[in-house]
Order: sequence, then structure tokens, then C-alpha cells
Amino acid sequence: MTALRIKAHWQRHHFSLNIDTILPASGITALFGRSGCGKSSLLRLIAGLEMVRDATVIFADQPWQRQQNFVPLHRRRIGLVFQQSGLLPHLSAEQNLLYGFHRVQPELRRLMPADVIRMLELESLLRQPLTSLSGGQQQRLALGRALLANPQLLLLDEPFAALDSLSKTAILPYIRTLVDETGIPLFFVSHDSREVEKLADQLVLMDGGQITEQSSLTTALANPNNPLFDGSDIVSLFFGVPAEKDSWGRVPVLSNACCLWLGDLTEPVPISQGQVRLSIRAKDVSLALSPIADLSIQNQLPAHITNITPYRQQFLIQLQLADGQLLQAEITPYAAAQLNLTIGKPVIALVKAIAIR
Amino acid sequence: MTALRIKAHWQRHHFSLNIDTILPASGITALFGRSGCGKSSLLRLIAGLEMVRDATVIFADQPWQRQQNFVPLHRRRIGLVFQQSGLLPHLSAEQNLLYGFHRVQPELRRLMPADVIRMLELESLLRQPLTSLSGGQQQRLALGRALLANPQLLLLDEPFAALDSLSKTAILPYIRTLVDETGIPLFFVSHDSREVEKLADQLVLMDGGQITEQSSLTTALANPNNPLFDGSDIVSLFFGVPAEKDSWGRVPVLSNACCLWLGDLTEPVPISQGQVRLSIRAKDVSLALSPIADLSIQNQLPAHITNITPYRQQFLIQLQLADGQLLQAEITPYAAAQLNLTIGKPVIALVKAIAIR
Amino acid sequence: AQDKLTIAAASDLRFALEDILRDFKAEYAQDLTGLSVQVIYGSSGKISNQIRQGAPFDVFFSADRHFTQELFRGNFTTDAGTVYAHGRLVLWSPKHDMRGVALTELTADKYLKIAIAQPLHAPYGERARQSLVSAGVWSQLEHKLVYGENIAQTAQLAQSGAADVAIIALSLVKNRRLTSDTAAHYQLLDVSTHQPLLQSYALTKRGAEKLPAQLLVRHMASGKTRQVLAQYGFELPGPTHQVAE
Amino acid sequence: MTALSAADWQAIQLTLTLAFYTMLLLLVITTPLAWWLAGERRGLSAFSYWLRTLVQTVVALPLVLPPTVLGFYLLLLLGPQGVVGSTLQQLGLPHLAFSFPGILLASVLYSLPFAVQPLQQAFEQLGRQPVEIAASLGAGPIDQFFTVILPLCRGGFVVAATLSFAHTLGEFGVILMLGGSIPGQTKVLSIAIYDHAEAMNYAAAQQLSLLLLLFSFVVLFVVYGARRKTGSL
Amino acid sequence: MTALSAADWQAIQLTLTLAFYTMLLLLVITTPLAWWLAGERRGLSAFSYWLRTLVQTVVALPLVLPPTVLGFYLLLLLGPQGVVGSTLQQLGLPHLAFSFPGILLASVLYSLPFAVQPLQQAFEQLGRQPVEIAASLGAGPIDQFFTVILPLCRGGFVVAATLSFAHTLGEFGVILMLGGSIPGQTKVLSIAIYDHAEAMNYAAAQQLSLLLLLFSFVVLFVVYGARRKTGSL
Ligand SMILES: Nc1ncnc2c1ncn2[C@@H]1O[C@H](COP(=O)(O)OP(=O)(O)OP(=O)(O)O)[C@@H](O)[C@H]1O
Ligand SMILES: Nc1ncnc2c1ncn2[C@@H]1O[C@H](COP(=O)(O)OP(=O)(O)OP(=O)(O)O)[C@@H](O)[C@H]1O
Ligand SMILES: [Mg+2]
Ligand SMILES: [Mg+2]
Repeated sequence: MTALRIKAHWQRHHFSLNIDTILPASGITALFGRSGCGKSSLLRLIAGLEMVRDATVIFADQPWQRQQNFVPLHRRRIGLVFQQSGLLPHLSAEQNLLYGFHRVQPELRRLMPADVIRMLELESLLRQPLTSLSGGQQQRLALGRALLANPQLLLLDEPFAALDSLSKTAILPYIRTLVDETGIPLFFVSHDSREVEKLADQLVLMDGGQITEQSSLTTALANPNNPLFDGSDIVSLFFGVPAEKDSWGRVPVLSNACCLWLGDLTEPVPISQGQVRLSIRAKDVSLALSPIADLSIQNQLPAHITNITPYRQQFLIQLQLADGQLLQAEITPYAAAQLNLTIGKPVIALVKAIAIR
Repeated sequence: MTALRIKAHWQRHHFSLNIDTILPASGITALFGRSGCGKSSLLRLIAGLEMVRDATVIFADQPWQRQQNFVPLHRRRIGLVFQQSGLLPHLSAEQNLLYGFHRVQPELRRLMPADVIRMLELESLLRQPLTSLSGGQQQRLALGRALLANPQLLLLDEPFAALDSLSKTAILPYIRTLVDETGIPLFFVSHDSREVEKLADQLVLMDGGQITEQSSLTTALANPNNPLFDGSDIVSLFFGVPAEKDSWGRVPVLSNACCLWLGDLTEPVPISQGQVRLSIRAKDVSLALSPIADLSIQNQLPAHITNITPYRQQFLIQLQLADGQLLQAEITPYAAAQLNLTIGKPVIALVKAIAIR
Repeated sequence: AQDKLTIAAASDLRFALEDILRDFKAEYAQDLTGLSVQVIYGSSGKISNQIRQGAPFDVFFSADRHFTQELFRGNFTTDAGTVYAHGRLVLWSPKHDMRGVALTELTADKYLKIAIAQPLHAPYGERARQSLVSAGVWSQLEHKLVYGENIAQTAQLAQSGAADVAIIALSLVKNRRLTSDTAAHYQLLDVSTHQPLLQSYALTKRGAEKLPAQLLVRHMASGKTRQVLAQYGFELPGPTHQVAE
Repeated sequence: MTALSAADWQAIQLTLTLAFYTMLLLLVITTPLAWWLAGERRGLSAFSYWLRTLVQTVVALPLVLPPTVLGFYLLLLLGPQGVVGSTLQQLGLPHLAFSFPGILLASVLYSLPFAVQPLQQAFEQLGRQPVEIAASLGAGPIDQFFTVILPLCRGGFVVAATLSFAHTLGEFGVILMLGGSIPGQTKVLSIAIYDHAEAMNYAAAQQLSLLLLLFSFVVLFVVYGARRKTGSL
Repeated sequence: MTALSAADWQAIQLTLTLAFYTMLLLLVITTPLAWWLAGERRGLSAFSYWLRTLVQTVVALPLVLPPTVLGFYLLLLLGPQGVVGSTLQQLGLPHLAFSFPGILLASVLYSLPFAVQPLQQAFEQLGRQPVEIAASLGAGPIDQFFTVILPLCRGGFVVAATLSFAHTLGEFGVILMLGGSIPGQTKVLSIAIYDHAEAMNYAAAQQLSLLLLLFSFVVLFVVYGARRKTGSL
């Protein structure tokens, strides 16, 4: 697996960025952290936009920066989306879109304008003067431009912030497929934990100029105290292979010993080998002591409790399903007492088919 | 109630904005619509940033624009947050923050720097040079600056897009309280339906340069086909008055004939007269035919079905609670058939205490 | 034969030299086929500066012998200069008839501005100053004076009407282009009131080797030239005499 | 080094005064002019569009004429027989030839493009947003100008001021023609230096030139140094 | 209107050639210079910082000296006895006084600030982002210059080109001193006009001036008109 080696001690005014790490440069990596923690700074360092002294940046055995060695950005072949809209004001929308594409050797062109234009719905923008594009339109254009540069690495700084939810619903799966098919590693910054859950394979957490955690998304989500969940909901992932719809239109997603019924399969983001990844909010999981009839909740999964931890004045119940996958349920202390929950106790986890994303 | 009268036919290049309406200018109004539908254009029109010929803009009996009459922006007393970070690059962070404040007559100053700085966590930014602020820091500063201008109307264009979730959690209730206490009407643009659910009193939907719907948020949310839900979840609102915590830490929220138990009360946004507003995702509501014991779900509310509509391959069940409030449940066709749901049928609506926002 | 002759001349000679050269070319038409003659006018000071810096001038006509002497001292010319005429100063105005007007009368209020050439470096300006001093009116008139860079520009100051009177070279007043009705209304200044304006010319080191330059020297001494000079108001010295150095 | 004569000091003082007033007048005049020239082009009627282009072209023309020629025509215009001069005289005012106001006017005219063009360029690059921000925060036009436009276009103003000041310091031809080298009134430094040089009084010419250079050097060095320290953008 | 003499046409041609080459040379020279001067100030060592300020100041100095004085010193420098002139002669080359290359050099020097300052200002206002964007899309430095910097700073280039071209058209003092008014080599239009005026040949002077004005007007009008049409920013 290609890797991205970064080592830097960088004093930016009052702020210092201290990084010494090897990041996996494959799939999609989310950079997450509070405002001002250094996410954009890290991307600028990787891109070589800042001359940080004595820093080391090595991407897939290409020493981009090491000692006196410094490869300028235009030879690093990085696709960049800036946090603040970065269109070239003197070019038309179309010229902006193709600026990078024209500078790629033809044999390296894997992403073609027609596809990108279709997927990002850029068609109608191309003939408009640049000054007349709305915020979201600008962001889509900048994203398309970075993709068409056919880079060997994508660095996107809050690329979806100005997109409306319909666009996002369309674009995120496209980005996923694109990364899987082209193998271009992608780093993106986001403040939206749902984007991260949907898109990322790895999570890099930053705080105060340092990387505080880097792990696969599954591992990261298993930790309820992960800052990803500050101000948003705890989520567990369920990996499985979808099967045919039944006559009711329900889709069963099968893992070793479990079957999760889904309302439908429009949203889940496919990952490789036919698997899909489903996210289940801990708040959406209810517990019962035995299967319940006459209830609209269809997924009633046998599980046993592996851990009970207090979490934000509630209890977080960690469950192991029959196939070994982890599921988390958030429960009030009252309910936990009522059901008399203890570690090891077998329970039924109730998950609404529709609540699964 | 003060109102904002807008009438304009404005051709911007290929795009035309056609508005002829009276918007309620009180409380918080969300502008929602797909990218490029004209939200920013509408705000610019209201602000008087564009000289649109023959347009009419009247705010609370002040004719800002009518026939030859045109009040320039600086005399409209509008607090504006631009979609693209709009800091004045030659001023320090502190000077930016106070630029508007210094231009307000002392007797009109109701919002004071100290409060805004505390609530938006600006303290540490004030001494930094402007160029060294991160994207989110810039946005908080711009927001604070608009508030401190102590305007008679706030127009915010995607003001929370670059905020991290913790900041958002802190800032949204603050904005709510601020509007309630000062009575400054606020319009904001957002692509995040959760922000809208949390903050807005009214919703203005736009599409293709026109206002397609304007209504109270409750009314808007009752319509499952509301574009607000495109790509996100259907939500019902529950209004009630919170009472004291019980010994388990649960908070009961009481309306006429119902009681909804909450895990705790950190997140809900207070609205006037001690009431709170809770949002309940339709996906979080399960149905049963009779109360169920030994289940972690604590809110088991008697209701009857008022409507059943197919919705995105599922069924949306509209319920009326004992106090007359509307609750919606999203259910798979399979479950609907199993429970044999029909209009008028009494059911038990199950809502996890924790899933209520 | 050399086919190019470059002459640098002081501004006061402008009109006379045109006629002299026309005659010169006609006179030596056979000897000098295809000869092109360039004349560059300027102040004597600037031209002599340029000659010191290697300017490609063959002959230098100075408004004051002083400049040719200095150049000879610096070994830039073949001799200290041949005086071929004396310049004369006139009092002239495009608006007022100056005939019979004495310098002392310039104190009158109708003469608001009086233009002279810059006495610091222009020979005609210095002589004008001397005349005014000897007439005893210099200090009274000083506040009325405006200065031209050279004598030609001084004439322009008056001609534009901005200056009411000017003290300029007779040769300029006598040129064809000055409108006839005002041209005659000048008053000659007495030569005794100022040092003589010794018009002299000299060949530069490069000019000395050129046939046309040598022929021009011969032509300068001819009767025809003396006639032209006289016509333009220059006073002629006795038969060409070398100024002893 | 010989001491400078009283006349030389007078010339120095006069020149500085002239350059200073010229710069000041030019900044005052050209700021609104340049703002108008730099205005939004979009949605302009064909008439306004060409009117602007015309004005912009005319403003640049003083550059093209040789200074002595410009000076000569100004002399014709401002002298007692010129349109302007005679009108002034009818109003009981002095005509402008050979006077300080006259050479001031000439300097302003002559340096006009050096002030307009950098300002216009700065205003064009500024864009609308900063002004919109200021307006949204309650700043009126004057307030906007002093608190936003001026500081943000500082570079343009510095260039405009420097070019017009320095250009006036070095101005020669126009003033020679129109001014008549009257000591204390119109005999500026450049003419004094020229006179010394022509009179082969090289020591004095060199001394004055050096002084001028040194003075300008110090002024410019301070202006540029200070400008860069605070960072003009 | 009397026809212009062959000598006049020669002067016109010479002037245009001179102005054109001056402009071209200046754009080539001043672009990198202005870029360097406009560079990031942050994190610059004190030495680099003052070096830049020094260079910037020196570049502006030609403005300050009266052109005839500048011409005089250039004459001393470039003539056969000057440092430059004598060195050239020792190398078997002609010295530069009274020659076209000489006045070209002088014009370049004299108009240097008019080219540097608008460019520097444009580069400063440009900021880093456009270049960063271009680099991120694979554009190397040359590519960046032609596809991003040049078009985005078009206003600055137009001003620099216009000012230096026009300024050379009207240039007089320096060339008078250094050039010696040699027809076809150094007698430019401004000197020809001056000469005509001194010779009281006002009709010819006026005719040439008008021609110069008209020509400049047309050129500037087209440049400004075209610039505004496409909208430089
Ligand atoms: N140009 C700069 N010069 C000096 N310091 C800077 C500069 N840019 C950013 N900083 C400092 O670096 C810190 C991190 O900034 P950065 O832009 O990397 O944050 P971020 O994580 O991207 O935040 P956000 O989510 O708000 O975009 C900031 O707190 C700021 O003080
Ligand atoms: N300056 C302009 N000149 C001409 N047309 C413009 C201009 N700005 C915007 N438009 C047009 O108006 C339409 C609406 O733009 P607007 O910025 O109002 O959209 P928006 O709803 O704010 O979108 P977003 O959510 O992406 O910010 C765009 O499709 C664009 O074509
Ligand atoms: Mg950032
Ligand atoms: Mg917008």
C-alpha cells in the first residue's frame, strides 16, 4: 500500500503544526478536527504550497520534500480543492474546468470531461460567465477541475460544504466509485460527520496542530468518545453483501450469521467486492429482552452485551452480533435499569429497516 | 408583525429572479433551495447591493426601494454575512469585529462585544493577524461582526457552513436566544436541513428564481414531499414545556395531553414562553399495536392514523397524538402490511427518548 | 568626396545660416555632388558640451567667441574660432511699436513682463543684462524679467504675447517668418552699452579633415556670405581676421 | 563643496512647494476621476462606455506631447491673449503665464496620467466586495473611502503620489516655457540645475543634482520602507 | 496644410521605433524585477527586506532628475571619455553617445519607474492564490505567467506599456542632451517639433504636434476601448 510520509515542525505565527507520521495513501481519508486545528495547514504542507523548513514529505516513494530537495507543486500532480473558492477569474467556467486536464499527458488521462460534467451536473454552467456562478456551482466546478487534472493524489478542503443535499447525495457515491476505480488516494477535510461516515476509509483526527488519532473508520467509530461524535451521533458500521429484493421491496444485507433488512438500497455507499457499508446510529438501536411481535421494527437481531459505558448522561451499550460485528445502542439510564442490563446478557437489538443508512 | 415586502423581476444574465411576496419579518426565516436557485440573489436584492430596476423592497414600513426611491445599504441597518468570507483584509481581527459596532449610535447598541466574543469564542482570534485565521475562524468573526452592527435585520448567507459541529452546537441556541431577546428578524440560507429544523420559525423554499413555498416550519415539515427532505430525513416537530428531571435524569416535556420523555435537555432549542421545540425523525418512530413491556423504548404514545402515503418506496404514516400534534412515522411496506395499518386505526407510536432532538 | 556635413549652430544664426548654406550648396554644386548638410541648432553651451563628449559635429557656429576658445583650449577644435560677425541686440515687441523707446522707458507700467535670455549662460542674455545695467534700470526692472533658455525661446515668449517686450537678436527679427507689420517696430540697442557679441566659428577635429568643411570656411569669407549676414542684421568685422589667442 | 547660493535655496524651496501642491491637487482631482473610470463596465450603455474610454484617452494625452510643446501651447492659452488668460483678465484677475499658479496648473495637467492610471488600476483590482462589506456595516461613502478604499488601495495611492511628486520635481520643459524662470516664482530646481550646467558651472549643477537625488532617495526609501513593513495588502 | 518634409517623416519613424523598442525592452526587464519587488514580505530577512526597498528606491530615481540633467550625466557616462563609453571603445565597439542605442538606453532608464511601478502594484494586488491554483493544476512557472499572471494583471501591463510608450514619445530633455539631434538617428519627433517652434515655423510644429496627438489618441483609444470591452477583471 502506498503511503504518505510527513514530518514537519512548522511555526505559523502563534500556531504550531507538529506532524511526524505515515498516512496510508489509499482509499479515502478524512481529516477531522475543530476549526483552527490545522487541517488546511496540513494539506498546504503536503501540497508544497508553503516552504516549511526541514520538513519531509514523501508520497509513494517520491520524495516531494526532503532536506534541500523540493518538488514544486506543479510537478507533484496533486488535485487540490481550496477551502475558499479558487476559480481563476479571467477564465470561463469551461476553461477553468479544463485548465488542468489540458496539462495532463494524454496517456495519463483516465477521467474524462464528459463523465465529470455529467456526474457533477456542470453542463449548464459551462457557458456562464464565472462571476455569475452561485457558491455551490463554484464549488462543483472547482471539484470537477481538480478531478480532471487526473492527479495522483487528491486533497480536498471542505469540498462539499456549499453543496445542497441533493447534489451531495449524487456526488458522494460518485467520488467513492471514482476512488475505487482509479485508485487515486483522496484526503478530504470535513466538518460533517455524516460525510465522513459515508465516504471515509480512514480517519485522521487533528487537534491543536497535531494528529491525535489515525485509524480505520470502523475502529474510530467504535470509540464513543471519538471527537467525530462531538455534537453529532454515535454510529456503528455494518458490512454485508446485499441480496435480491424480496416481494415487499426490502433488501436483505447478509453477513456471516446475520441478516439486516433495509427499506431500500439507494443510499448506501458500495465498497469493494460487492460489499456495502451501512451505518446505524446508536440512537436508532432499541433493546428488548425477547423478540416482539406486532411491531413495525423488522430487524430484531439477537446479540449479547459486551460493554456498558455511561455516555453523556445516558448509557452506551456495546453489543456483539451473532456474526461478531459490533453494534452500539444508546439507552437512557431508566431503560437500562428497567431491562436490568448487564454485561454478557443476551438481548434483542431492534433496528428499524428504514433508519439504516 | 413586521413584514418584508419584495417585488422584483430581475434578469441576471441567463437567470431570472421573480419575486412578488410579503415575508414575515420576525423570528428566524430559513431560505432553502438547490444551488443556483437564487437565494444569494434574493439576499442581495433585499440588502440593496444590486440596483434592480423597478423593484420594490419595503421593510417594516420603511420603503427601502420603491420607484425612484433607493435607500443605500449603509442606511438600511442590515447585518450581512456573505457567502464567501468577507473580512476586510487591511484590518485586524478585532477591528473587523468592531467595524460595524463603532458605527452604531450608542443608544441603539443592544449587543455588546463582550457577549458576542464569549459566545462565538472569538477571544483568542482577536490578536491574530487576519491572514492567519482558518476558514471556520473567519466565519465566526464575520458572524460576530454582523451581530455587533446591531442591525434591524440580519441576512446570513450560509453562515454556519464552515463551523465544526461543536461550534455549531454552541452557536445555534445562542442565535435563537438572541433573536428572541432582541427581536431582530433573521433570514439565513442553509443547505443543512438539520440547521433549518433547529433554528427556523418560517421556511421559504426557492426554486429557479422563484419562491415556491413559504410557510411556518411546522406546516412545511408536515409535507413529506417538501424539498427540505430531499436527501435528508422527514421530521416532525413536537412543542411542549419541559418539567423537572426525574431521579433517572429523564426530562418530561409536556403538552396538553402528552408527555414525551427525553434523555436530557442539552440540545433542544428553546422558543418563547418556556416552550421547547423537539424534532422527531419519521425514521425514529416505530409503531406497535399495543404497549410493549421489556423494551428500551420509553415513549409509547397512543395515537391514531390520519393518513398513509407511499413515500420513496416506503410508507409514511401520519399520526395524531392525543393532544392533536402531528407525528410522522416512516415504515416499510412489509411492516405496514404485517401490522395491517389502516386510516383511523389506533396505534402506539414508539419513540426512543434519546432519538429526540 | 565626403557626402555629409554636420553643423552645430547657435540659435541666433538660425535664419541667416539657411541662406548661407543654400548659397554654399549652389556655389560648390560640382565639387560636392550628393552632399547632405545637417544643421543642429541649440545653445552654444550645450553644443560645446556635446562636442567635448564626442558629438559628430564638423563645424561649430557659436554665439560667443568664448565657447570656441574654450574648445580650442581643450583641443577639440583646430583653432580658437574665426569671428565672422558681431551680433546686435534689439528691443522688440509684437504689441508695441518700440522704435525710439529707450531702455529707461521700460519701467513704464504697460511693460509688465520683459523677456531676455538667461544671462547665466546665453551670450545674448548676458549682453542684454549689461545694457540694462548700463542704462541704470536693471534693479528696477529685475522683477519684470522673465528668462528664455536661449535667444530663440526668448523671442517665443514675446511672440506668444505672454511677455510684453523682449531683448533679442536682430537676426531673429529680420527673418522672413516674423510678420511684417511688427517686424519693423524694433529698437536697436547701442553696441557701446554691452561687450561685443563676437560670432565665431571653428572646425572640430573631425571636421578639419573634411573637404566640405574646408570649403564652407572659404565660403564664409565670401562677399555673398557677408551680404547675407548684413541682411540679417549682423555687423561685419573688417576683412576676415583670425582672433589672436 | 561650495555652499549653495541663496538663489539655489530659493529654487529648492519653490520646487518642493510646487511638487507638494501638484501631488495634493492631483490626488484630490484624480481620485473621483479614477473611481469613475474604474467603475463597473457591465450593463453600461454604449454611450457611457465610449464616453469613459474617451475621457481615459484624453487624460493620457499630456504624456504624449513633448513638454516644451505642451508648455508653448499652454503659454498661448494662459497668456494675456489666450482664451483662459484673457478671460481671467476680464475678471480682474492676473493671467497665468509666468506665475506660480500657472506652473502649478501646468504641472497638474502634465502629471495627470501618472496619478490617474495607478489609481484606476488599483480601484479596478479592488473589486466591489470590500465596499459592500463596509456599507453593510453602516459606513457611508466618505467613511467607506477613508476606512476601506484608501487603505486597501494604498499601493495605488503611493504609486500615484510618488510618480506625480517625483515627476514634478524633475519637470523641466513645460515650466521653462510657461514659467519664464523667474527666481522665487517659477525658477524651479530643474531649471536652476540646467542653467548651472549650461553656464559650465558644473560644480554647482552637480551639487544641486546630488542634493535632489539624496533628498528624493531618502523620501522614497522611507515611503517604500514603511509601506512594505505594514504590508500594503 | 503643408505636407510634412522628409525630415519630419524620418523623425516620426524614428520616434515610433524608439518608443516601441523602449516599451518592449521595459516590459521584458521590468516584469521579473517588479515580480521580485512585489514578492512576499513575510518572513523576509532584514537584509532582503532592505535590499528590496533600496532597489525599489533606486528604480524610482530617474523620475526625479530633470531630464536634461539626466541626459547630461548620461552623456558624461556614455561618451568616449565616460566609464561606459571608454570601456565599449576598448572592446572595439562604438561609444553610445549620439547614437540610437544610446538614446534607447536612456529612454529605457528614464521610463523605468513608469513600467516597474504599475506592474509591481498589479502583482501585489494579485496575491498568491491564482498562482497556487495554476500550480496545483500542473502549470509550471512559464505556463503560470502566460495563462494566469499576464491575463490577471493585464491592467497593470497595459498601464506600464502605455505609460512607457507615451512617455518615450514625449521625451525630450534626455534625448536632446545625449542624442545631439542627429537626423535619422537621434532627432526624434519631440525635438523636431521643438526645432520647428524655435525656428518660428509654427505651422509645421503645430502640424507635427497634431499628428502626434492624433496618432496617440487613436492608439490609446483602441487600447482602452478593447481593454474595457473584455473587462480586465
Ligand atoms: N497564513 C497563516 N499565517 C499564520 N498562521 C496561520 C495562517 N493560516 C493559518 N494560521 C494559523 O494556523 C491555525 C490553523 O489554521 P488552519 O487553516 O490549518 O485550520 P483548519 O483546521 O483548516 O480550520 P478550519 O476548519 O476553520 O478551516 C490557525 O489557528 C491559524 O492561527
Ligand atoms: N453576478 C452575477 N451575474 C449574473 N448572474 C448571476 C450572478 N450571480 C449569480 N448569477 C446567476 O443567478 C443564479 C442564482 O445565483 P445565486 O448566487 O443567487 O444562487 P444561490 O441560490 O445562492 O446558490 P448557492 O446555494 O450555490 O449559493 C445562478 O444560477 C447564476 O447563474
Ligand atoms: Mg481550513
Ligand atoms: Mg448563494
